[in-house]
Amino acid sequence: MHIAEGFLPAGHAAGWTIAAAPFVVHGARAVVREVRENPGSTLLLGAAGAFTFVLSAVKLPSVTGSSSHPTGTGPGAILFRPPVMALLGTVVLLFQALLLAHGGLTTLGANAFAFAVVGPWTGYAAYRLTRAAGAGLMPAVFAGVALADLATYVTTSFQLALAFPDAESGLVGGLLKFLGVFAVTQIPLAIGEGLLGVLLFRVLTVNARPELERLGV
Amino acid sequence: MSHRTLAARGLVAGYERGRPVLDGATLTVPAGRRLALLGANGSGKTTLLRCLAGRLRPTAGAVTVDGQPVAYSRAGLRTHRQTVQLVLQDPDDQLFSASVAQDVSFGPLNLGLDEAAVRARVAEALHLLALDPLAGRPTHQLSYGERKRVAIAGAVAMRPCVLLLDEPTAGLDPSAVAETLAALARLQENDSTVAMSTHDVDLALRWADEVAVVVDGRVVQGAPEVLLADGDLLARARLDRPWALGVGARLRALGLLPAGPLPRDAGGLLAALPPAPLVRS
Amino acid sequence: MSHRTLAARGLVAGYERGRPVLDGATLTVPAGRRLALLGANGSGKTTLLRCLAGRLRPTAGAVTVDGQPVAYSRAGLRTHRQTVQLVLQDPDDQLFSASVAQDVSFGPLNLGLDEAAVRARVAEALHLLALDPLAGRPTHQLSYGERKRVAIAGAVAMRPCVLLLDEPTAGLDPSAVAETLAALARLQENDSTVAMSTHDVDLALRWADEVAVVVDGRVVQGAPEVLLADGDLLARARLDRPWALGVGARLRALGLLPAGPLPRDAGGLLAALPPAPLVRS
Amino acid sequence: MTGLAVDDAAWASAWRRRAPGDKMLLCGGLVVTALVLPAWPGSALVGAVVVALALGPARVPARTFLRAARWPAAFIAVGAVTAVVEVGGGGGPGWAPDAAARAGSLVGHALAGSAAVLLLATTTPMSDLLPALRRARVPDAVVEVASVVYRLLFVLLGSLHTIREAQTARMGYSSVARSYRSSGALAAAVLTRSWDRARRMQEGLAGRGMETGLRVLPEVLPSSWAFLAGSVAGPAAIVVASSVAT
Repeated sequence: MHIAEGFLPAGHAAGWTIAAAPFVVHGARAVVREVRENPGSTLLLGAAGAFTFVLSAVKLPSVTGSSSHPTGTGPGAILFRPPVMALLGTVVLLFQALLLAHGGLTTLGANAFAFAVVGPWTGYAAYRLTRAAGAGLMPAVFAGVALADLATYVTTSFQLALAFPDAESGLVGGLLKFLGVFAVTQIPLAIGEGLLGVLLFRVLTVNARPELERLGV
Repeated sequence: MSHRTLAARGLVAGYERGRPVLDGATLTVPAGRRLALLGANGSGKTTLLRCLAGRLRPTAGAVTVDGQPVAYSRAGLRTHRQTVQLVLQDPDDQLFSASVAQDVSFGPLNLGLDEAAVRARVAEALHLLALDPLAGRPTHQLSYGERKRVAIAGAVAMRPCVLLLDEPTAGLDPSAVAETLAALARLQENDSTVAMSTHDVDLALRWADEVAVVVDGRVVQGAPEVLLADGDLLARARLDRPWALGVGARLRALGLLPAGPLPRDAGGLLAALPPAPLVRS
Repeated sequence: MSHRTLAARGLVAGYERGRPVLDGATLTVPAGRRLALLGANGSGKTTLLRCLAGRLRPTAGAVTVDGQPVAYSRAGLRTHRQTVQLVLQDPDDQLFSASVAQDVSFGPLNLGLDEAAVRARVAEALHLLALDPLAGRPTHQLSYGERKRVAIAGAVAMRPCVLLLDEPTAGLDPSAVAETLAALARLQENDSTVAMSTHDVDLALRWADEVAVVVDGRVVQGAPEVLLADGDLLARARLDRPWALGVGARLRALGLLPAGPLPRDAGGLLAALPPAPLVRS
Repeated sequence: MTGLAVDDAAWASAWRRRAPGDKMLLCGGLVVTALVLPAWPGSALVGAVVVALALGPARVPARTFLRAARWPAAFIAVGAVTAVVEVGGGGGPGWAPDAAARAGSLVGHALAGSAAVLLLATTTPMSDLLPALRRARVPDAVVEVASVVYRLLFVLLGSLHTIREAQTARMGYSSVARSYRSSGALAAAVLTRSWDRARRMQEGLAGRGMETGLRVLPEVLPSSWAFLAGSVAGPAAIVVASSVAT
């Protein structure tokens, strides 16, 4: 769930935009550098962004019968690294806001912080740590993708709790409420997205080994 | 698996800028006969095939198999998909596994068959499409024509009663067209009814038992030599007249062709014409 | 912009499983004449076109323009790309921009032209391809045939002396083929030499001034009515004989066609045949 | 069609030929007005004006507008209820004392703001908005990557739909386990297609002289003084009306 336009108070919307900005600017610098060294990478980066958008349109099969969509940023974080994903994720969020009415423009900063910064960094960290702990590629991909999804929604819950603390119990109560609604329900979906990530990488290791090697996976 | 009659009655489907692509389309794919579905690009051939295959639910009208309307429930669609398979034009959007045999095994595995049965189906499908030597090859190393045949094999492995093909010969060179047509003939003998869409009127004339022309959202169905000689219909459908009918009619008027149906291709015409006089040396 | 002669001498290029796809290919695209490059899928037509366009550097042999070999330096390639443009088969490999006019403007902008000049080139290219009404439309809403013509317009806006097209008619219906051929005729009049690859021998016969058949890594070039009647060559190249040549030869032997070159299509054949006798009522 | 309804509406909108800057000013003004004014009557007025503009002069199909609004509406409903439920204190969850007023305010601001963004989205194609980023000093490389995303999006969505349809026809989604396997293969197929596409496009564009960037000539969409005046006057009138009413 993306935070809808107008849902956050103006101060919060501005604050999260400022918080996300350095990461997105850092990502933009990385992209500019990459494109300057190799002009053709504009197309590869565009393809990566389009893939992230399209991946979030894949229906995640769920055991309960209902279905939901993946965040799509976990595999991207592993394949293209978090700095690039900070930028691509923000571009994708802008597209989702304007092509699908998911999210908004004043809330773009808040959504970018959750989806394009915290999600990819957490996922990538989980992926690296799991690998460093000696696990194989697949467990690491599972951890990375599932945690990227979960961290995104924990962050969204935190953002909402900060904006709407509980009348009685304040921030902690608010956090519990929003976690209960937006993050706990997300746990099965995070596991689902992790599984999808594993299945995706399993096919890639067979079909696209040279690309994976080039990307250093 | 046995030949079945697939039909559509009064289909309305596929809105585009407020107007339905199909607007009362009625046609029959008669059991065991070869039907060619003709129409210009954008005429609605693909929409019609997707309706027939149960992939697109028409907003009005019905699709029937041996007279029974398709039920758009989970179970009904499941049954329909085992009866009717559709292969779309672009093989790259239908192949998603690493190797040929793996891709072909996708459908049978999903049917819950055991391993031996799956292997048998894969072998059968590859054999019918003359793809046996390619079984272990990665799909992305194949030529376009080979990939098209692998996509067909994937549908054939489901053992459909009716196999629908969208432009199976588009983009293929003559030898690949010949291979594909030979494979379709084997499928027909193997009790799958085969229908294909095409905008190649010459191919339709020489291949089909019946043709169905999609024009203005509706379908006109009949014998190839009749419909494909109907200049008015062809003009409305933005199609050409097959050369063999035009040339054949003139040669018949000139008294050069025997009575009976006109030849449908160059081979037939040359066989029907009087032999060339011996050259005096 | 003016007609130029593009040629290749002894090209070796495009290794596939250890063997070169082209192995001593020599051909000439004569200034101002229509050349059809014929060959089965996988014969090396596309590799040859990519060499001619300077996209692929041959491991041996040379590509020349009016006798001058192409220099594979940055500047040399820049010059060559202004002279020779190639349009590949799949339009989605070339259209990267959201709207038609924007996409066509890409090439001229890269030439460093000012805005007014770019707009003039875009308008000219769209006009030559009869795409004016689509200028403001989004690329992703166009039909396949329209996208193919936009891809050609993108190359035409570079004002190439030689325009190479890989299978420009593949997958198009008869009316779209006619529109594309009409556009190519306008380009030819507008002083671009046009060559296309195809495996449609009937099209090659009726369109081309010369044909070049790619077979076994080499090229055989000559007059359409000669090469396309050479059964041995066609068999090696896995191509069919155009029906018009087979049928025409028989009709000539039967004394039904006047002297001179054989008709190249159904219209020509019907015009050359004696009129049908009047039916007695 | 593989198109996205909002995008189709934008290309077909009666405001398609209006300058993107004009529309951004109007919609931006409406978003800010919706946020800063009290929900009643400020946001309500904004909402009414947006819907009237979209369905009236901009001629956005009502069905497209309403269907697109369902997504933000669902989030807003769930979010607003969660925000005004009280979990502290004894006796389990209950409504906060001023729940109705707070929820109303939240829903009003968010729905009006979302509608104003949707007005921009359904009247202005992405490709008209991206050049504005360039003027906002976003680096060219980033704008170009975004424009490639926009183009490839539709190509890849087309592949996604066709592959999923082919998988469905071959029973690829007949159980949860099969659905997962099919979805993984689907994602991988789309990713490898995107790489192939990018590689082939690179060659195609190099052939058209690509050296440093993907510059194209944007359309000339002249600004209208009347529209600009309306864009300033409209939100101003809402501010005045709202302050008179309260």
